[in-house]
Parts: sequence; C-alpha cells; structure tokens
Amino acid sequence: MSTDTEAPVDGTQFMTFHDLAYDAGKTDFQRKAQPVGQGREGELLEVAMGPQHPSTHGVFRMDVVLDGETVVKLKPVFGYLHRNHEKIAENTSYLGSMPYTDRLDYFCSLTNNWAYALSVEKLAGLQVPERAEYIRLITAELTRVLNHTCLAGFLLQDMGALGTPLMYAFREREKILDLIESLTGARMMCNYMRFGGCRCDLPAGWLDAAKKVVAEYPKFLDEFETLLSGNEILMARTQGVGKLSAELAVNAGITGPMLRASGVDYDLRKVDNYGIYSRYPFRVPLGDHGDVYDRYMIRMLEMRESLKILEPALKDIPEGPVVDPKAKLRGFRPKPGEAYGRIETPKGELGFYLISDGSPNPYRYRVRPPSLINLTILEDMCLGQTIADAVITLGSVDIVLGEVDR
Amino acid sequence: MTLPFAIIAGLTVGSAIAAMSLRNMVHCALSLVLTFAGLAGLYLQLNAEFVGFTQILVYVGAVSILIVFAILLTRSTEPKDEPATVTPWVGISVAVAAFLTMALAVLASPIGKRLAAPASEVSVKTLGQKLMTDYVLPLEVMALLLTAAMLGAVIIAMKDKEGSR
Amino acid sequence: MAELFAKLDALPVTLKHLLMGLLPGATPEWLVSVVSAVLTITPILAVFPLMFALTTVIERKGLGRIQNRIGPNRVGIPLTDIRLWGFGQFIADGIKSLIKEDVVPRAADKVVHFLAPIALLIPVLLTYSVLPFGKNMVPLDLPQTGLLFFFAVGASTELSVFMAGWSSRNKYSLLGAMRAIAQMVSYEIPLILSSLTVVMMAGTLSLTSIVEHQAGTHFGFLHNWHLFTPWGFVGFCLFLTAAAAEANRTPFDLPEAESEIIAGYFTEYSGFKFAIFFLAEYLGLFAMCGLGITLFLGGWLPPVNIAPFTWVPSWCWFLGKLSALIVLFIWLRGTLPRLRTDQLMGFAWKFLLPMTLINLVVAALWHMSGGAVHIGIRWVVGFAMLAIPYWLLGRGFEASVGKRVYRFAN
Amino acid sequence: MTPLSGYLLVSALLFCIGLAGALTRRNAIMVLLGIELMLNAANLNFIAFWRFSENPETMTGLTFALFSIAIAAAEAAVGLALIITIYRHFRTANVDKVEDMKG
Amino acid sequence: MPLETLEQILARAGAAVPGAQLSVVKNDSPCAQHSLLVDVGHAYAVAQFLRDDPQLRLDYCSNVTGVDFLDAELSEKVKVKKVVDGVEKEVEEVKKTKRAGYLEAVYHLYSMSLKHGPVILRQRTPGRADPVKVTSLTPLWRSCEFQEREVFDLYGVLFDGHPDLRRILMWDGFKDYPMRKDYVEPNDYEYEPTPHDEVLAKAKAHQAAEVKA
Amino acid sequence: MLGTGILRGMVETAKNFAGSYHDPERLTTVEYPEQRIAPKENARQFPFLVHDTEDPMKGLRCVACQICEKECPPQCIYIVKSKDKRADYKGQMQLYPVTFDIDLSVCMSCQICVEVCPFESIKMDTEFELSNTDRFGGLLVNKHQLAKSNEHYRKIHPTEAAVSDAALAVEVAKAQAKAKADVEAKAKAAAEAKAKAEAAAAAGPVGAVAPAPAPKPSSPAAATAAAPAA
Repeated sequence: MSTDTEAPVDGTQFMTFHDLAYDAGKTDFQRKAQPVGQGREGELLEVAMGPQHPSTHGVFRMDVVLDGETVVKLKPVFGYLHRNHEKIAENTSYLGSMPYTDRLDYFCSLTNNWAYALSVEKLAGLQVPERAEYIRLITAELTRVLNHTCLAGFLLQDMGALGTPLMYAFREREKILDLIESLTGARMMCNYMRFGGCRCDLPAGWLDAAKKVVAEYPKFLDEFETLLSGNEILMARTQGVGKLSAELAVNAGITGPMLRASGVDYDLRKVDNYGIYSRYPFRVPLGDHGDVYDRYMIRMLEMRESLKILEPALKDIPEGPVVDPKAKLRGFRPKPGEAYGRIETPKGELGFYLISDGSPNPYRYRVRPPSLINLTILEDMCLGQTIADAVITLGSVDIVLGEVDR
Repeated sequence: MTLPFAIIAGLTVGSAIAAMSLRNMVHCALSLVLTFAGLAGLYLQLNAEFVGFTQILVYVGAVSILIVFAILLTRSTEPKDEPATVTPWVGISVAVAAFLTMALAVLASPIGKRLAAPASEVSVKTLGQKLMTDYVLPLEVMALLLTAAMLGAVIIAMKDKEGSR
Repeated sequence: MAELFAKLDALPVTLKHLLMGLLPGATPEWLVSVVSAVLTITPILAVFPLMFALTTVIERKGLGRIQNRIGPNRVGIPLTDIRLWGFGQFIADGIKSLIKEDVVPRAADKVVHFLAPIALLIPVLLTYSVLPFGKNMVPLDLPQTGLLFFFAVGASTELSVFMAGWSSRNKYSLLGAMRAIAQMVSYEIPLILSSLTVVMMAGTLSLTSIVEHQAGTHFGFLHNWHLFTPWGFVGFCLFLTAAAAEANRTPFDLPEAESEIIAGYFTEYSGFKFAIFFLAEYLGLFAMCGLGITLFLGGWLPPVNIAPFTWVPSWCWFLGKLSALIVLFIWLRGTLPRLRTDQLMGFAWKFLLPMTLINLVVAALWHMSGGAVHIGIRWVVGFAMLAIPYWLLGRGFEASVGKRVYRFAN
Repeated sequence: MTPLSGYLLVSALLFCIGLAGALTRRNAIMVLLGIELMLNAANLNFIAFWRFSENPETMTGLTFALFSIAIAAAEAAVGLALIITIYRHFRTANVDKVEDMKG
Repeated sequence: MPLETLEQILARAGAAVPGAQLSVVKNDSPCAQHSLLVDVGHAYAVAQFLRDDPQLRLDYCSNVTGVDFLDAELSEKVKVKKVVDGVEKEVEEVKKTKRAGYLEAVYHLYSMSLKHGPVILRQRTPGRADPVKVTSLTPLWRSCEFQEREVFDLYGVLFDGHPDLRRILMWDGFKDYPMRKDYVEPNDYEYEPTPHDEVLAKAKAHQAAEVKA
Repeated sequence: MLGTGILRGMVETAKNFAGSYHDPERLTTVEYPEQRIAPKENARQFPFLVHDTEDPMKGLRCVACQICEKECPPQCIYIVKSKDKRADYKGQMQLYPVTFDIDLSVCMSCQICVEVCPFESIKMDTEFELSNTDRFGGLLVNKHQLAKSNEHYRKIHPTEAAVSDAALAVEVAKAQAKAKADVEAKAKAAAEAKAKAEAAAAAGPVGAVAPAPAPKPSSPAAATAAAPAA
C-alpha cells in the first residue's frame, strides 16, 4: 500500500495500516459498560432524542443518559421506518426490486441501483456494454458529489449554522438533480439501471450540460470552504470530537468516508475495481484523526476527486448500446446459485446478497446497508462527549433511515 | 405609613411567610426572590438606590440562582410523604416570642417615632470614595473573603465529582 | 432650517408637554404623574414591539437572501393583490399566535409556567426606562444608578428563564434553562466589566451623562465617541460579544439550540406565551444594543458634527444605530455555527474576562495619560497593549485546533 | 411618611419568619434560606437607621449593608456547596439524617 | 496477493482447529463464490483462525445474514446406468430425498489489510424448531453486532455469546419472525381504504385481543 | 489570527446576499404557482393509457394482457379483461380492459409498467399536480381518467413518441403484409387442398391461427437508445 504523505500532520506519526501489528486478537473491541457514577442516578438525566427530535435525521432515536451535558450512555433505536424491504423483494421479481432499491438511501438511488444491478449481473453472468459502464460511472460519481454536498450542509445545520450552508448545498444539489432528472425522469427515485446496462440512453445535449455542471462545481466547493472550513467555531466544534480509531473502525466494519477519515485506505473503487474505475486515476483522501472534522474534510476532498473522474469520463464516453441485448426484461430467471456484490456508495459499502433458486423471484435478497453498520460504533464515539457532540457525531456518520431500517 | 410602603411591606412579609412554609422547595425559592425584590423596594423607598439595585443584582440575579441550582441538584431522593418540618410548634413559638420582644422594644422606643429628614442626594461617587478611604480595610478583607469563598465553593463542589469519576 | 430640524428633534418631548398641558389645572398631583408616566411609556411600548415585529420579517428576509432564497414575500393586504414585500407577515404571525391553542403540559407547574413569560417580559421592558433615546428623551433619569439599574433588572431575567425551564417538567426545557442560566451568569461578568471602562472614563453611572460625555469633538468634526479609542473599540467588540450571549443570539444560541435540545426552555410553550418569549428575547437584544449604543456609539449623537448630520433628529440617530446593530446580528446569524457548552464557558472565562480586564487597565492608562502624552503615542500604545494579548490568546486557541493537511492513497 | 418603627417592625417580622423557618425546616437548603432571610432583615435595619439618622452623610449604614450583602452572597455560595457535598455523601439534604459527620 | 482457494483454507483451518467439521458449499452461479460450512461448536475458533491467520487476515466482516430453508423434497436428476433391453444405457432418474429445513447464518469476510476476499462462512442450525442456536461472532467482529441482532429479529436465530441480543427493527412486543419463509402476515394492518373511525375501532379491538393474550 | 475565518465567512455570506439580488445563479428560487419550470422531457409522474381514435374508450391500445399488473412492483394496477374482443389498431381482434384502475396512493412512478408493455399502450405523464382532496375515492384513477390521446404523448415526450410511432407503423405494416400473405396463403392452401385433398393433414392449416404479435423487446429503453440513430 503506497501512501504518499503530502505533508507531515501535526508532527504526529500516524500508524499506517500495516503497523496495526495485528493485535486484533489481543485487543478487545467490545463496548465497555460505562461506569455510571454509583449512587448518582438522581443526577443523571435520561433523554430520548427522537424520533421527533429536530436533529436526528429522520425517524431515529437515541436513548441518551446524560450527566449534566456529558453523555454516559447512548443506545441507538431504529426500525420506525422498517418495511421489510427484503421480504418484499423476495416476493417480487428481480426487476421489481429495482425501484425499491431507490428508496433505500434516497439520496443516492443511482448507486443503489448499480449495486443491485451489479449483484444480479454477478448472479446471472451478464455483461455490461461499454457505454453503459460509462453512464454508470458518471451517474455514480454525480451521486457521490450530490450526497457529500448535502451531508456537509446537514452536518453544519446540526452544528447550528442555521441553514446557510445547507441552502448553498441544496442550490448546487439542484443542478445535479436537474441532470439526473433529465436523464432518468425522476429527481430522486431514479430506477435507472437495468441488469446488463441502463434503462435508456443519454438525452441529446445531456453531456454538455453535465460538463458545464462539473466544470462549475469547484467554484462552489471553494466558496463553501471559504465560508466554513477555516471557521474557528467549526474547527473548535469538530476537531477531536467523535474520534474513531482505525482498529475499531476496521473491526466494526465501518466503510466509506468514515473509515477513510480514520486513516484506513480501503475504497472499493480501488479494491474491487468494479465498473471502469481502474481507467481513471483518482486519489483516496485519508484522515489522520478520525474525528468529525476529518469526516467532513474527507468528504470535501472526495468531491474534488470525483470531479477529477467525471471530467475525463464525460469526454471519453463512447457510442454504442446501453444495455446488454441478451438481458431479458421479463421472465428473468437466473440459474440457481448465490452472489454477493458490493460497490462503494457515498455512504460506504453497499452490498446485495442474492440467492436464486431458479424462479423469477430471488430466494434470498439481502441488503448490506452501510448506514446501519456505521451506526454500530455510535455509542463508542459519543461516550464522554457532550450532547452537542453526539448530535454532530451522528450527523457525521451520515445515515439515511430508509437504509438503516429497510 | 404610606400606601406604597404598606403594599411593599405586605408583599415582602407575605412572600417571606410563603418562602418558609411552602412544601415545594422551588416555590419556596421563588417566593424568597419576591421577598428580596420587596426588600429592594423598601431600600428604594429609603433613598438607598445603590444598595437597592445591588440587592437585586446580587440576590435576584445570583444568590437565588445558586439556591435553585442547589435545590435541583439535591432533589429526587427526598421521600414525598415525609413532613417538611420538625417540631414546628417549638420553632414557631420561639420566633413569635422573639418577634413580640422586638416589637415591644421598637414600639416602646422613642426613636421609632422619628420621621426621616428630607432626602439628600446620595452620590455613588461619594460612596465609592468612602469605600476607598475610610473603609478600605474592610473592603480589602471583603475582597479576600469573596475570593476565598469562591475558591472554597468550587473546590468543595468539585472534589466529590472527581472522586466518583 | 436648522431650527426646523431642532423642532423635529424635540417633537416627542414637545408633544408630551402639549398633551400634559391639556390636563385641567385642578388635577391632583398623583394623576399628573400617572398621566406623564403613561405618555412616556406608550411610545416605548409602541415603537419597540413594532420594531420587533418588523425585525422578525427583516430577519427572515435577510437570512433568506443570505441563503439565496427569497424569504417571506407573500403576505400583504388580505383580499387584494398587494403584497407589501411580505411585510404583512408579522401581523399574520401575531394573529396566529394569538388564536393558537395554549397547550400546558399536564405535569407542568401551572402557576410558574404561566408566570414565567410575564416575569421575563417585565424586567426586559423595565430596562428601557433608563435608555436615553434622544436629546432629553430618557423615561427615567437615574443620575446615580442608571447603568446599575439596567444590569440589576437585566440580571433578573435569568430567574424567569429558570421558571420556564423548570415548570415545564421537560428534560429539554430543564437542560435549556440550565444552559441559559450558566451562560447568562458567565457573560454578565464580561458585559459589566466592559461597560465599566466607560463608567470609569465618564465618571458616572448615569446613561444621559455618559452620552453627553461623548459630545466633544475630535479634529473639530469627529464626535468623541468612545468607539473611536482603542479601549472603546475593543470594549465595544467585547460588549457586543457578551451582549450576543446574553441575548442568546448566534453563535451563542445554545439555550435554544434546536438541533440539540429542541427549543430549550420554551420547548413546552405555545401560542401567545411563546410569542411573549420571542418578544422578550428580541426586546432584550434591542435593549442590549441600545446600551451598547449609549455606552460606545455616542447614544443619540451623530458621528460627525457637520450640518446635515446634526439636523437629523437625535432619536433617528438612535434608532438608526440600533437598526445597524440588528442587521449585524442577523448577518452573524446567517453565517456562524454555534459553540458547544464548554467552549462557551471557556470563551467567557478564558478569553473575554482577561480581555476585559486588560481593557480596563488600558482605559485607565488612557485616562491618566490624557493631555500629558501625544494622542498618536497613546493610540499606538493602547492598541498594542490590546492587540498583543488578543494575539496571544488567539494563539492559545490555534494551538489546539487548526486547519489540517490530508494525505492521499493512490 | 412612614416612621422608622414601620421599617423596624417589618425587619423584625422578616427576621422572625426567617428564624422560624431555620428552626423548623428539615431540609438544609431551607435552613440556609431562613438564615438568608434573617441577614436581609438585618440589612433593612441598617438602611432604615441610616436613613433616619442625624447625619446620613457618613453613609455608615449604607456601607455596612453593602458589606453585608457581599458576605451573604459568599455565605450562600459556600453553604450551598457544602450542602451539595453533604448530599452527595449521605444521599440526603435532611439535617436530621445527617448525624454522622465523621464522613 | 491472491487469495488461497477455499479448499486450501479448509485444510489449514481444519488443521488449526482440531475437531472442526468443515465442508465446502458449492455455488453454481457464474461468480462462483463458494462458501465454507462450519459446525456451530467450532465456528468461533475457525472464525478466529480466519481473522488472525497472517495469510488470510480476514479482519473485516462485511455482511452477516440469515437464510431460511424450509423442509423440502429435493428432486435430483441422477444419471443412472441401467441395463435396458440388454444394453447398458444412461437413464435419467428423478431421485427424491427429504431434506429437513434449517436456518443458516452467512458471514462474508474480507481483508482490509490484504485487500482480498470474500471468504464466505456459513453456520447451519440442525433444524428450524425452537432453540435455533449458532455461535455469535460479535466478539471477533464488532460489525456483526447489529447484523446478528437483525438476523435474530427477523429469523429467530439465537446467537450464543452475543452481548446484546434484542430485537432491532421490529418492536419489542413483536412475537413472530417475519423473514422466515413460512411467516404468515397478520391482517391487522393497512386498513386502507377505510374511514378513520373504523380504523380506530379495529385497532381498539385488536388491542383488546392483545391484552387478553 | 483568531477571527479571520469568521470574517472570511461573513464576507462570503455578504457576497451571497448581494448576489441574490442580481445574479440568477445565486437566486434559484422559482415562485411556484405563478412561475413554473417546464417539465423535463424524460420526466415521469403517473401512467396514462394511450388511445388513437377520437373516442378514448374505443381507441385504447391496451389489450388487457395484464403483464403490467403482474410486473408492477407495488401492485397498484387492477385490470378486468373484457369477455368479447374488438379490433385493435392493426385490425386484429383483441381483448380490451373493462376496468383499468391505478391506485395513485400506491403507485411509485417507477415506469416498469411502461417498460414491460409490449403494445406501447401505457406511458408516463409529466403532470405532477396530482393531489386530491378525496382520500379514498379520488386516488383510485380509472380508465376514463387514465386515457389520453397519442397527440398528448407526442407533445410531452416527442422523442420517445416518434420511436413508438415508428415501431407501431412497422407493426401495422407487418400485420398488413402478413394479412395479405395470409390471404394469399389461404387461397393457395385452399387451392392446394382442393388439388390434394388427401394430403391436407400433412400440409396443415398454415394461417388458420393468427399469430399473436411477438412481444417486442423495444421498451422505451431500447426505443430511446435507437432514437439518435432514427
């Protein structure tokens, strides 16, 4: 693993991943029972934050025990949005689950589509035409930019920046949503990818519009960073808050920007080389502290890297069909077997585990939701911090309840 | 006896009685705040503006907050059905006896009939100068006391917390 | 010309005298004083709540523009197409909050819950009684204790906040009240200490005299505002910071941090009681700004002593400065995220308190060197004495946090 | 005009209410509240005597009252801190139950 | 570094954990992700071996899921050599075997440090009747914590050694396991379209019945 | 220096404040009921049924094959087939839907019904103001409300409609050619049958059964894919 350190960070030598010295066997990653001050129960305050609390990102609840302002216990509670997506999918045809995947992480329906399509392609052995691969890459990276932009806005909203960053983020998001709408017909519930390609070709003039958006995006990022990245209050609020060590992050299966903010170089775009990512050189930014500021900054940097992929990809896109002619829309029955496919969505590793028994419906359909698993260590990150930190730590995990609850 | 005096005095005494007799301690504290405010009103009537506003600043703004914080920090484990007082009649009779003695003394004394001289402007500047000249030693002692009290209070309240962590 | 403007300046005062003259000669003395008080109070009760109402709309519009939105622009005159740029919004809001159901939690302490908004509004309104709004326009001139009155009455709002938070029997309310009280108590100290510099310079606690103390001119035209001195400038900044904290404005709006504790101490208030909290909060902010104007910005004095400026009525200057400060606060609110509780406390005790103390020393030196040392030297020395501690304290902050450099894996 | 005795009587009444409270209430904080009330009653006496004195220019009563207010504030701070500590130790702020002062 | 074949892993794991019953479950799909079936008793030790072995270092447990297999009659086409009319011929015969149903817990393991994977680990319960127990791997991988809870919630698989085995998506009072293949949906929700008071009446009746039960 | 970050941020917000008055990039708000953005050509909101003739009910292309009903993921389509048959656009006898309801409250606008329809008969509308005050009745959209003309389709999705029309024209041409061939074949067969009466069984009734139209793979996906080429 080559990590080119651009500059020494704070003079601290950060452990590279090989230096973890694999004492995972010796290290106990289990959550320690927090010693709640004995006999001080009367002074502790038990608060249920959510599901109607203004900051908990959807119908999510944190049962928090507070000592003054300090969190001494935090239990995430969810399932309010549970609709048993997996059961529905097992009673629907393979194609019928595609629009449901839009609703998992409703910010990134295109990457969800891709993950599902990829798994089914693995299961059935379908090939994807070149042009479709390009469209997939372009839409996925646009989705990544979209998601990270919104997340930065939401995170700062949680910090009390009264909507200004959020509104700027939404202003830019609108441009990408317009692109996505003119391509797929819907702004959020795209239902665009198909097994073996994409549903339809790019409309006329789409590429030019996309090029324009991509070319103008760095301006917005600069503006956003001037507004906030150097802001003393933001730095004081986020640095050293919600720290997550690399060892725990790996062990707890944390993926996505959160993992990379902890300094672990693991990006499925590089590791699995799915799609045509190997054709484009892009860098994976790594954080050194694993705190909220790192998570925020890693997302900002990832956006810039995504734009670096998008720019040449929009130029290189070849002509050709967008869907594998062998792929059947109706009566699609993969041979019995199973497959686990995963891609790097903006939130982390989204996997689909499918078992086919030869019927038109999947026998087992499982979603590996990054949001849910990233929540595993929420308590570990919040203990000993204040309630305000818990709120922004939750914000920096980047959860979408559609995906957590399924 | 003037009407404003009667109103303020009645309010003060009434809220003082409430402060000492109500069951809910937060209500007691809030009534006590009213007493403090009433006393400040009496000070104003006596042309002691500076002391009156200091009274509000210190008692209403600070001491009462301390009290309610202390009440909140020590709530919850007190059993609800326990009587709030011990041997009330002894205490009250002692207090009544004390009041009767003092009241008799006041009423008997000729000074009590005295009326105030026409109010003279009390300059804060003069008060300050007095504090820095005639009363400079007490002032310094007071400053020391306040500092010591503040440090003491912080240390007392902190120690146990660190022990339990 | 100038006389006309002078008359305009004195218009409120003249009007009051005119109305007082209408009283029959046989009116008992107490009635005269009551009428006089009513005539004084009525304009205050009319102007500032109206200003609050307008501010709510302006704030929403301003924040909207800052956030690249339009903001409220629909509500105008009902049943017509006249929209008045949305300035009918506050009337609609007022009517809405009036007719809304007043929900009181079942477990709440009903009496205290009811009294809390009133107990908050009254002291806030009382603070207005000592502010000089214009030339000869101070409702209650306390020559000895004006400023002390302001702070004493202002300090008693903490208790109302506690009452609201405690009586709601809601954990968020209680947390919000605790935060609010801790914040108000902590920031009162820098607030008082930063105003103390002015008291020291003017040698009086009377706000009217403080304004008059700033009436002299620099270089023949520039008014002698306290802002135009190093200690005054720094003192004003410190005062404004502490005032923002006292008034729960961004970035110190922790007591009502909606992302953490919903709405803080007024979580359980609805309808008109909520409106009163809202009103009291804004009136408190205006009063703080008014005090800042009186102490540092020359009160109702124009910035320069030149003809067209001096013609503008004094109360217009006051209201103009007030509006400028309100705009500043709206701007800040549109920009900044909020602090955390411990940082808030640390900021008060570790930054504001030392700075105000140093500022006091600088002000004392400035006062004592007056006349003896050339003004340029006084400026440079005073500025340096304030800038260096500021820089040092800032370094202390930057040692713990700062921008970071990130590495990349290929 | 109110004669001096009016103020003195109010002061005596407040003092005795405070005394009764301090003697009868079980909770330590309430006892402290009673004591505060007594101190305030004394303050009222100081101010009243100053106002009705022959030469108020000396301001003795005023100064004394100011010092008294400061002392009362210090007393409240330390007293309440002590009560909180006692409460943490004994889990009660009830004066009857806090018998074992050895810690 | 390419990953060893599953057979090699099996051999080494078998050597490292004596007594473990390991077998390879074949996967016929084009992606050919075969999996390693381990008995419940030795699952922990085998998983620990997989995690800590320096060549494997499967430090990252990506996905944990349950699969429900009902009791089934498997019909397999077997080519049998038979002597038909004196000539030996291959004849396809349908061989029917009864298979008892079981529940599976499937773990997809990857290595973040060596960047390979997946190795798929399966634990199988003996039957679908009540104590359906497998070994929890949460002590080895924290990422299993919520996912095993989810499998418990939706499939009713008990995980031995899980620190906090509670329902996660369904509410605490919920009785059944909705992801099982034989789960019957109760018709006590989604009354649409009904006027609102009717919904309330039905909900009330439902609640009363629940209180009785 | 402490405070510079805050000041920079304030300058940024001031820029945006000013920009919102003159820069259309910065003020993207559309004041909705008065101002509207034209819907994107690809936009999809709610399905409608295409009809070709003046009378919507007679010209519905739908042949009640119920494929969309089966494929609809949330199963919001309800179709009742007719008992009788009638001629469709190519003159072939087909069933038609007696009832065709779509539950608006359940439909998730996924367009799968459009993709699987082999008859180009169900398409997505771009109309988005679908709210209704009747919660139960008003959200069940029947075929009278669903039926919209082909002209409407051409108006809202011109590119797609052109492809669809071309495909239909090909179908019609094929059908006509086939009908012609059938007639010829029939005549031929009849002649042959007359000539070789004994061997009639071996010849077989070639065109006796009208071949069902083959399910056309040209979903809108393929249709739009072919669009630039066409």
